[in-house]
Amino acid sequence: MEEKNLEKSSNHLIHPDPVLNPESSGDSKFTHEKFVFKPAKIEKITVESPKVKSFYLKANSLDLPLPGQFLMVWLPGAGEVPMSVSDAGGGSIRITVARTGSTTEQIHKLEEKGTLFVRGPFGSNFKLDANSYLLVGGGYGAAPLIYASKVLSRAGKKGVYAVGAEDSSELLFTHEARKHGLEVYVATENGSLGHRGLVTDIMNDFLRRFKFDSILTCGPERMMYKVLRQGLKLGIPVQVSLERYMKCGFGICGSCVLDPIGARVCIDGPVFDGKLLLKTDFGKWKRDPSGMRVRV
Amino acid sequence: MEEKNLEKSSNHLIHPDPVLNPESSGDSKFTHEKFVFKPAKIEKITVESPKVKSFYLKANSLDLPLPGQFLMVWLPGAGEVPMSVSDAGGGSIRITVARTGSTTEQIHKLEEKGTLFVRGPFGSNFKLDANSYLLVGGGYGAAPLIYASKVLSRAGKKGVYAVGAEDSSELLFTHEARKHGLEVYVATENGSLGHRGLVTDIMNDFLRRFKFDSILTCGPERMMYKVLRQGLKLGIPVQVSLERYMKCGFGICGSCVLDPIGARVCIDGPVFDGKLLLKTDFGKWKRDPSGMRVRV
Amino acid sequence: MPKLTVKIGSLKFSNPTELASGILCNGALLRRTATEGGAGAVVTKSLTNERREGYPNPTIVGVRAGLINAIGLSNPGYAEFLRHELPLAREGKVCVMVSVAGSDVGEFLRISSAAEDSGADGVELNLSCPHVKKRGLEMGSDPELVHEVVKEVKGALKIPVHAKFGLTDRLTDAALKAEGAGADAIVAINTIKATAIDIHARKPVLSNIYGGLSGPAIHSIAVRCVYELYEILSIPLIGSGGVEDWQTAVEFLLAGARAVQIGSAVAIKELNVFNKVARGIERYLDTCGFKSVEEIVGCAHG
Amino acid sequence: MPKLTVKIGSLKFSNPTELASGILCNGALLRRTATEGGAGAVVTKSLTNERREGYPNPTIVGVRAGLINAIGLSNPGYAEFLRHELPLAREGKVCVMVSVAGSDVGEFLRISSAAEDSGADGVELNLSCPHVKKRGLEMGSDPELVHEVVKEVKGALKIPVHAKFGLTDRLTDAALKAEGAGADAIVAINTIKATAIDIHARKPVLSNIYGGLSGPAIHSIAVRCVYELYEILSIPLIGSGGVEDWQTAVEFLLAGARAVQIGSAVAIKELNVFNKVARGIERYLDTCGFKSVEEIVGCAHG
Ligand SMILES: Cc1cc2nc3c(=O)[nH]c(=O)nc-3n(C[C@H](O)[C@H](O)[C@H](O)COP(=O)(O)OP(=O)(O)OC[C@H]3O[C@@H](n4cnc5c(N)ncnc54)[C@H](O)[C@@H]3O)c2cc1C
Ligand SMILES: Cc1cc2nc3c(=O)[nH]c(=O)nc-3n(C[C@H](O)[C@H](O)[C@H](O)COP(=O)(O)OP(=O)(O)OC[C@H]3O[C@@H](n4cnc5c(N)ncnc54)[C@H](O)[C@@H]3O)c2cc1C
Ligand SMILES: Cc1cc2nc3c(=O)[nH]c(=O)nc-3n(C[C@H](O)[C@H](O)[C@H](O)COP(=O)(O)O)c2cc1C
Ligand SMILES: Cc1cc2nc3c(=O)[nH]c(=O)nc-3n(C[C@H](O)[C@H](O)[C@H](O)COP(=O)(O)O)c2cc1C
Ligand code: FES
Ligand code: FES
Repeated sequence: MEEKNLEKSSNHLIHPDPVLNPESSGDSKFTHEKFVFKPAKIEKITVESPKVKSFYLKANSLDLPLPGQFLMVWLPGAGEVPMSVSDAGGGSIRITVARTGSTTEQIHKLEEKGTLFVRGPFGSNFKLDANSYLLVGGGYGAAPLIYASKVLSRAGKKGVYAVGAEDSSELLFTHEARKHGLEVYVATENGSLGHRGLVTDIMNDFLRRFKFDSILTCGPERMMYKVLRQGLKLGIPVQVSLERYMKCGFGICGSCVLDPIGARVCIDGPVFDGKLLLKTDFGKWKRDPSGMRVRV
Repeated sequence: MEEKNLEKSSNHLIHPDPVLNPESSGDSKFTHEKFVFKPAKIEKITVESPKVKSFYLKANSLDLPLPGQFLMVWLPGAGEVPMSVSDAGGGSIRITVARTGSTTEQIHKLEEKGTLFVRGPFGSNFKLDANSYLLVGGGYGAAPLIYASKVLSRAGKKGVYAVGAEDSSELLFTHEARKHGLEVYVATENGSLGHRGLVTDIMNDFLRRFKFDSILTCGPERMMYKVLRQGLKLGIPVQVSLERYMKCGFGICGSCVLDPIGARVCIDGPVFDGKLLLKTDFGKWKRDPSGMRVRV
Repeated sequence: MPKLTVKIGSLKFSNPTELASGILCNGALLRRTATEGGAGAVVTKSLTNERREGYPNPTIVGVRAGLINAIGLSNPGYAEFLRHELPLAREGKVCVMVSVAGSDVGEFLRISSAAEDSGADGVELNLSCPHVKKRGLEMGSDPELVHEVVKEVKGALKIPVHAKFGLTDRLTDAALKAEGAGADAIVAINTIKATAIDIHARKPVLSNIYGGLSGPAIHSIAVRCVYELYEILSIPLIGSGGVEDWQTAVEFLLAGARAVQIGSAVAIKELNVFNKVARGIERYLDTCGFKSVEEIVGCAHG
Repeated sequence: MPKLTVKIGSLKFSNPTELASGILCNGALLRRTATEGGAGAVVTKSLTNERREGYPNPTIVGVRAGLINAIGLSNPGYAEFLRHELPLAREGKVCVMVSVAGSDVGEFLRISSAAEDSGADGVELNLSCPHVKKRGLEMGSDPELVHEVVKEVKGALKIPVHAKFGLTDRLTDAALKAEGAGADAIVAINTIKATAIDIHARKPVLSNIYGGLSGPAIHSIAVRCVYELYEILSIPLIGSGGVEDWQTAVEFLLAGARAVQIGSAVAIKELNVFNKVARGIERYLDTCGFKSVEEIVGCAHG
């Protein structure tokens, strides 16, 4: 893929349906309205693991997010952070939040009927037009994958859902993936469930046993790097959902840049075609809030 | 009519068709865009009289004006003045300009292919739902009436077109009125054609000979005052198109106020129900550009 | 239902919406804005000693999310206005503030006193017209001059005195000076100096070239000014700039305004925009469990 | 076809569109803005001596016809930026201006000199950030300080020096001083200080409360500034504020700008907005019978 054509080619990843995604054509992607926060009542909270909670948000005034897209989520007084959509439909959007620091800790303290402030959905989405899928998740990276698995299963497609975590209590959405008709494989670092070790260890296993047309992955960058390598070795296209520090979330500030091609993870991504990523610092360098390059 | 309900009642005069007149309901009348001038190429100029020329403007981007509505017409360097629409359709709008001072003199100097800058259409329009009409015009007041006569004739309605002027050379649109199937009567002050005297002199004549459901009038205010009196005496509703000094043309500045009811000629008018006008300074007082009350 | 009346010093506005100065500039329309439009208070056109025709047309033009006007303070002179228009305006039965645009202390004083004698509920000193020389921003951006004008007028009047400022570097200084000199309220902000050029005519649209930008475009700048002033002043604030609906009004209240002026929205909405905004504020207060407008004034701070 | 290149002093922009400072703030994106977006020149994020993280999120929010940002001049420090980002930016093969936000003359001088040494085509002195203390508007509204900064930097550099101003009462004075001190061009204007309050959260949205308003909302104010500056200056002007399409760009050119910056529109349009604007200007010139951009610069005057 020519770097010159990035703008166009990244649009491939955006849902071409103009009803679902009016930004996909024409020269106005957004209006200023889109960058205003909307209050979203928390309808339900589910505890997914000791560190992870899901929040079901009433968000009728937002566009329907596609699997892979994210919201910018603001809790007044606590900060604003990007969060993938882990399910959506019926006027409700689910986000799945791992407690990793100050902002997410405050979010975890919220109760049902509380309010979060959101804008979006932003970013590119998983292309779901192949037939058989391997979904490889690590940690809260399971969030966008489980939404993708729902859409896949509704379209009658088959897949394998492989997740890893430290401990079995932290494995996310295995139940829901089964409900969606996917085969589920797990790996835990402490061996409390499934394979003892990393989810990437068992990947070659499935890759030998099943025939996949497409791999989707989301999780720690080093994990995804391995998934990408293994997938491409077998000639299977891999879609990778990346994470970067985001100030704006809609393509203006540049803080989420993917070097050296200058892709913006918030708008050209977060879902990228894996081949493109091989030409980048993916897996090696990212940037801190000042824009300083730091090791992944 | 209660003055309290002026806003609502004046809407009666606005065309109720939401397609033709999207402003007629809801709470946004206009967007800021509507107050931006649009260039309008002069497609054709016709000389209507020694002092009056008509300009056919290519104005595809404007809403279709209704009879009685006006444009604000700007000639850079020369000023901006309100002008009634004297015909409209097929992407073209005609205005008919009397040379009365500095701005209109500059407009008269323009040639075909020249450009005027216009915004609008603004204001209320003639209600055309009666059956038989008397149109009484004086001077360039004929402009909105001749547009009304076209719409009336297309609707198969009958009418009389009565105009007055100093000299026969200044009688406007008599030919066009006949083409529209109206009976035409004229009065000239110097007796060069038709009745010698004022058009209001011969009004009683028609009023006796024909049965009118509705009278429309536009011209010098003193003339319209007489028309209104005579019409109402016979119980015929009269619609009067008023003229006032206008700074904005869209209802914000207040310079076109009709005292003491506080109607704005630019937006509640220029076409008013005659009965309402009897409760006002109509025919007696108007305001100069400073807002000072001056005799009509 | 929550209480919509607000007190601006000794004045009571029947709801927090006030017609901004220069809009609908005569007595009959001021009355109508109150009775039919639902304004909680009205401000007159800014008055001067002498009759002014203002600038020739075009005097007002639309831009993205705003209007630019250079009406040029047209008015029939204060004496004529106070005689013929003020009585009509007062029939609206809401507070009528007379706006004064002097070019020196004497002119402010003369017109303000005359306004009081004619029955005005208060005066609003226009220290901020951005497109008229000597009557405008130069004044509001000179804190010493502000102090002098407000002090003199306050000294001579019994009715409340509001000082209206535009956007200047020294807004907070000037407002502090106005407060120190006894101003009863601060109105912020007037229009911001701007120019529109027609790309087909290749000329400025307004005959005066420069005018004042109003409407939604300036709203967040005005909210900022009110927010800043609320941090340092104790007298009531009135927000002006870009109120078109109850949401933009509530934003001003949360920033610290006790009332909001509505100007440009009169061109965009029906005259009952005042009513609509007031009803919207009422619903908002009700939904959020507040009992009066006053409870949310300045709520966004600290 | 009409000529789109413009000369800003000794610099040649391949078309009159320039990426505004702080947008797409690193080397790879600057390059991409040139190669893929079609910008005729680019300006880097404003650099400071030390690495700055900027303010915590939210740092940017949408409002009617605009954005308010309080990014807080985040940058990895000038040395790091010049080493890693500038070379990438230069691959774009258009002029790269390095923006400098010093807090005193020394800091301006150090960073500007380093920028020259690292191959910048010019520097843009940011005398106008409205939401960062000591690096902002206070500076641009102090004509004497402006004079000193520009003079020192000019004295030390061979590459052109542009001075970027915000909206201040003393804009014309300050710009005259900058010209007097040898500035090669004036950029007007930076964002205008503003605040957005969320009426549901009842809190300011930005963590810093105050930010800078950009986008169409400020366009007519920026056009006014350029128009005013064109009347008194002889050096080239670059318009900044609310350019989203060729029409708004042409308005700036007619007002007196030789080039326009595009910032916020990058959030609204595709990256090729630069290309679109340039092509639109070209069509406009062609239709009106002009042979170059330069022919219409300042055309709306006189
Ligand atoms: C596209 C995308 C999708 C994501 N999806 C999810 C998800 O579904 N579930 C989930 O749990 N996490 C997700 N994340 C990661 C999540 O945004 C961070 O874990 C979170 O911001 C950490 O905030 P904190 O304050 O709790 O932690 P800390 O690491 O303590 O953060 C410190 C400060 O940095 C800010 N910050 C940290 N990371 C980011 C960032 N990437 N962008 C902007 N600000 C940041 C925080 O607000 C805080 O102010 C996603 C990130 C991206 C980029
Ligand atoms: C609703 C309406 C419809 C009209 N329709 C027509 C029409 O169809 N044909 C026609 O010839 N005339 C019409 N007029 C009258 C026309 O606007 C004036 O005759 C014209 O403005 C005179 O301008 P002038 O400079 O030529 O004359 P002058 O009388 O010398 O005008 C002097 C100055 O006043 C300004 N001016 C004068 N009258 C007005 C006004 N009413 N509003 C704003 N500015 C004004 C002029 O621009 C000029 O700057 C209409 C007026 C109104 C209010
Ligand atoms: C047409 C017009 C005329 C105005 N005249 C005056 C005036 O005479 N005195 C004054 O203090 N402000 C005047 N203003 C400013 C308004 O009172 C108000 O402060 C400003 O328009 C911002 O509010 P808005 O955005 O609601 O219009 C005028 C504004 C407009 C649009
Ligand atoms: C997110 C953002 C960051 C900015 N950062 C800077 C900066 O670092 N230095 C600077 O001089 N201007 C900065 N600006 C101002 C822009 O360069 C530009 O002058 C302003 O946004 C007006 O142009 P626009 O309306 O096209 O955005 C920033 C603007 C935005 C929106
Ligand atoms: S987060 Fe600002 S460009 Fe991506
Ligand atoms: S002309 Fe301004 S209100 Fe009618």
